[in-house]
Amino acid sequence: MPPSASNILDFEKPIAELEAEIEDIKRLTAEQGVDRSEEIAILEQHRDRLMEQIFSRLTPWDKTLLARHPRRPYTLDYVRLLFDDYTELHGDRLFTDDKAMIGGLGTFDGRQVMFVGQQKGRDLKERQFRNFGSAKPEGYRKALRLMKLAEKFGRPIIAFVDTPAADCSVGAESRGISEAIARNLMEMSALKVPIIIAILGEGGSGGALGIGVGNSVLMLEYAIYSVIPPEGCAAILWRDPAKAPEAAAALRITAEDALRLGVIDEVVPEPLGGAHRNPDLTARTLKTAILRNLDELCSMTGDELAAQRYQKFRAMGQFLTMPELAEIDAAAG
Amino acid sequence: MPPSASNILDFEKPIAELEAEIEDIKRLTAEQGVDRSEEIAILEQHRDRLMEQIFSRLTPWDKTLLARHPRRPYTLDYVRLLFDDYTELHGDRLFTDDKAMIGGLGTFDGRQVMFVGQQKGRDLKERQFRNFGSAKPEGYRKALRLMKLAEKFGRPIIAFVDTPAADCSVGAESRGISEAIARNLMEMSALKVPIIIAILGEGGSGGALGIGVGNSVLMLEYAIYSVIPPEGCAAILWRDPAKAPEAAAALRITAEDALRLGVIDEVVPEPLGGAHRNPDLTARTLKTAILRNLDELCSMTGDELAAQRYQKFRAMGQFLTMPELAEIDAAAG
Amino acid sequence: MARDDWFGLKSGKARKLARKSADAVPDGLWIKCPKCGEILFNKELEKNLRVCNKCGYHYKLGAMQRIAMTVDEDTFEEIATGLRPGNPLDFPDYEDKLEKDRKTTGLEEAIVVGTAAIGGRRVVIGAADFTFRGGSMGSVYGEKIVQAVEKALDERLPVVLFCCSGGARMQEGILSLMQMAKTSAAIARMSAEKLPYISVLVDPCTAGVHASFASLGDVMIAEPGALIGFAGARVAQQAGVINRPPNFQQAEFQLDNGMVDMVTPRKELRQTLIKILQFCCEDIGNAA
Amino acid sequence: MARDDWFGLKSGKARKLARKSADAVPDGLWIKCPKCGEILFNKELEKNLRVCNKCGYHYKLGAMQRIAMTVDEDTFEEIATGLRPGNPLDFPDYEDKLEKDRKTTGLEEAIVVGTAAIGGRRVVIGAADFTFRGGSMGSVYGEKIVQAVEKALDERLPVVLFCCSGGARMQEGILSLMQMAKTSAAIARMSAEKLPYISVLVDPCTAGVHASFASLGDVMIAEPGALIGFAGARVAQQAGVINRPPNFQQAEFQLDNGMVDMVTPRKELRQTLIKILQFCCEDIGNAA
Ligand SMILES: [Zn+2]
Ligand SMILES: [Zn+2]
Repeated sequence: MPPSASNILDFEKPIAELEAEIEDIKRLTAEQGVDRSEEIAILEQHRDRLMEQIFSRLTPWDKTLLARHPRRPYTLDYVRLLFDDYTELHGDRLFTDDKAMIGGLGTFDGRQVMFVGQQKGRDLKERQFRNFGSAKPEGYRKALRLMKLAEKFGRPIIAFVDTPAADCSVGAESRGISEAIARNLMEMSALKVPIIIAILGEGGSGGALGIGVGNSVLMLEYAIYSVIPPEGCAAILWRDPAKAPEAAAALRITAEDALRLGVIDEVVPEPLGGAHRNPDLTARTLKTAILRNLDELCSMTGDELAAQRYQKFRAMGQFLTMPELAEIDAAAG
Repeated sequence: MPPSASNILDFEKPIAELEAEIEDIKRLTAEQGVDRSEEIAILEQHRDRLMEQIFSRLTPWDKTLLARHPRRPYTLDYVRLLFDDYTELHGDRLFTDDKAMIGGLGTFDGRQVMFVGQQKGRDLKERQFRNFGSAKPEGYRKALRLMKLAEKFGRPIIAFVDTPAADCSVGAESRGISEAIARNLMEMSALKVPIIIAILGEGGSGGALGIGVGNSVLMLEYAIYSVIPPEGCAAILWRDPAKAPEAAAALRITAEDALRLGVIDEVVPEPLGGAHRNPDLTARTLKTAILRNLDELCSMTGDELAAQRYQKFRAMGQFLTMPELAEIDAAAG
Repeated sequence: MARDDWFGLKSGKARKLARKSADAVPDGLWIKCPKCGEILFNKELEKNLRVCNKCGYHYKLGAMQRIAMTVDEDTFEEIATGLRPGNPLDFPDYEDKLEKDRKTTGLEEAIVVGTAAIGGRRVVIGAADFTFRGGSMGSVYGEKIVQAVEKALDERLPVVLFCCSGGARMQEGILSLMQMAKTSAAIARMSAEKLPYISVLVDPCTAGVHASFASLGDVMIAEPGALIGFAGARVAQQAGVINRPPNFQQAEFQLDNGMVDMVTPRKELRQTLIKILQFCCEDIGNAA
Repeated sequence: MARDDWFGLKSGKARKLARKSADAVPDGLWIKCPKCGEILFNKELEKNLRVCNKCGYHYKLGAMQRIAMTVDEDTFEEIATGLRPGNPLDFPDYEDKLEKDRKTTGLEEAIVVGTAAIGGRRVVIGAADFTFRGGSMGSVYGEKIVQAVEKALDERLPVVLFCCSGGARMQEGILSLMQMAKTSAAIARMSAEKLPYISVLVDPCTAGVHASFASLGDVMIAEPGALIGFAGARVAQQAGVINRPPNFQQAEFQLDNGMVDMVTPRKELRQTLIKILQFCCEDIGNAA
């Protein structure tokens, strides 16, 4: 999808304008044969400085928009860039093949792995085909089937997370979207192979977590991970969805926040300007991070892997315990 | 369901006529106070002799009709008669609750057991509600869920078989009726608790076998167990469904045949005239048989039970092997 | 459950808690049934386990009421106490809201867990309370569930949980979401040890709780009319869920769709639990 | 699979069998595609793995053709031979029909099993043949599947089965039905040993075979356009199945409904199998 008015974010506009200018000059150079490379170099420097400037002060809401960027690489883009080759597997063996959840066999740096992940669509037709990346129960059951297959044959699992939320239509409710997510959480916690999670874009609530219980959880720099979409939070708290930017800040949904809160293990840096400006480079960085984690995890036994994963999630949450409470009381007294 | 023209089989008619006569006399006795007990006794003796006569020369087709008798006791009738109490459990946790397949917790002679079974309906409305005893994938998946629950808590399983066939509607096909039956066959073969099968009426092909893999397989005297309904066989072989009686004979579908062919372990005798003439007595006989088998099986370990069940089905089938073929060739030569 | 005092709690403190955590019990003598409009005498309603005797409407219950109604008299001992939510996100107004709910309910969080006996059998039991932050699951809620399960694992006891929740605790953000994984992982350990876990889904059981431990019971029971589903009412509204059947997200809808084993009226619940526990427990958890 | 001789069978006997078991190959030079009507040059059709080069219609293949097309050249060794159906029911005409099929196909039953290598990896492989009693499963069919699985268990090999069947062998009655349980139980042992089993569903794969081992593959592949379903055509007709979608019971219908992992054109099948085997086999079955 090429840049166009409809897929450039507001804060990207100054950059886009500069780039349009640079393109114009380049075109003229080609057409008229006049060497304006010095001018171009200056403009490009200017653009890079501008980008650095803009991206150094992104708000959580800006990052939300980047995570949802219409040109952001999706799961299959990474599958193609990360794997030497791959073979998709389909179906939950129960009801259907959910196009919002893909999965299959991949060769990753010469190793056999199973991948699963939500898949968004690029244009309108594809977006509908992929149900906007919102998987139904059958998607989570398909993912579980594939993950169990990986466990059976001792292969690591890589899960790519990118979903606004699980589907909550009448059909999804009636086929047990809650049951499907709950079962995945339970089963994933006990699988005896390495599980690496890569949060690529939107880490939308239970829909994301439904394939998100891993030994290592990586998150791209401008991805978000949230218990509720900022719009939903704003609507509930302040009865005003327009206050989403405030909610995005209050909810602590950025990769940085997730790392600080201990729910992810590593932030994977994106190229200047975001993953969509250089998918290849993003994939290379991600690949390096996954490989490093995979090497570590592959030295562990199945039981150790399950125990490490359990303890990791067991420890999540923050609260005060009795001694701390006593201290507070003492201080207050 | 009381006897009426529509639920009396042709070969039962002479018996029904005699009984109507006896009833008439009894009514007159009550109304007029005339003692005709001697006459009644003679008629009753006559009736019993007639019944013995008729039932001693039942054809396989007659037995098919008895197995499908509209007044034959169904699974829930036996559940009520066999168990001290029971609690139905519902649903496959995937799609729906299949009313053609019931199951739940039962107290059986003071022991905790899990039961599953196909359920037919008595009147038209109930028959539709129960889908004529033809379970869909969700029925087999419900049964498997309950059997796995029984295994988890170390409880024996009693499966009651009574189905013309599994449902083969478009819905059933699209939700994987084949997959559901296949999975049950696979999983049942390896369960580590006692499984006792009681074939109560129609043992209809894969639909029956889908809950029919047991350590002990009991079969009521006038039940049938067949790879295809006689009508279907006649239609395929002779392009004439009216030749069902011939097909019933050729297919060897009676309990006696099943025992001889080694696919069941025990024929449970029915009262004279069939189970529907005395459900209580039938249930008592069945209960004794189940208890005896249960006692034997409960002395085995889980591994022994799975191995016994495996070997039992492993051995099913009849064929000639090389040495036998050599003998035939020698004899022919 | 033909007992005069179904509260079953002797200690003054427990009684006080039970009273406090009952949701929206008006102090007056009379109460109007929200379903059928019948005017009910409050004392009669209590005796009828807070079920409308005209239409069968099941009122919400507080956590301590639930427990009292279910366990053998005077057998409940709370565990996993002394935990209090922090404010890890510095979320606006969160501490004030917690303080308010602590005061009005007498609870330290939206869930209470402990040990008790049911029909003479020792169990771990927990009940969530809608009056505390809408029964939303935050870090403490999750931790209490896990500590309850750990108690069951240590002593090889069955677990019975009354699952009630409006969803995840928004104010604890992503940490709340993680409680879904944390509690479900704990249930996985129960399952691996073949220890029984019975979940009872009561009004409302939605979102993060429904999509985690609540849906993982070996046997799952729902109370009649309870709202049960993935999308909370407001989320579903935002998502514009269409073509809802009349009983959408009700207990009976879940039964039709094969998601719960049974819908059990409150007055039969204790006996049903006793039967199920009898099935699931060969040699575990028999109270001396 | 760019090999000049995709038959891959060097021995004269095997070649002869392969020729004999190919279904309905007319002896003429030309053949008309039953799907698009195109007139196809028989030799070209063979080179194209018996797939119409105009519309992609996949012709049925005989058991030996299947195997030859799939395995490394000259690696197939048949096992579980020397078994012949009896007539346990004394079913009218059964023996004559068997004798006839034995003569026309050169096979002893509707399935052939053995060991071979695929992409250098040793496997157990089996293929059913529609030209022998419509690929129906009787006692020998079931026994051969089980002996194949037992071979795999003994030597820790993966299993690849080309599943093709019109259903159970009616003439062996209830004994045929039991082959469903017998074969599925064998697959359970594979699964418990974590040995991979790949099922390839080819035209037609129905009834008793589809409702047993064919549906239990760790990975399941279907050939384009193959008829795959529970109710055989005649049974479905008798049962009056209504509202059939246009692709009802076709491979693509099964893919849409989540029942197979992929629909794979014949010319890609060997490479796909090699990839899947690579995933499933860590340290098993590497041919020396
Ligand atoms: Zn009312
Ligand atoms: Zn063609």
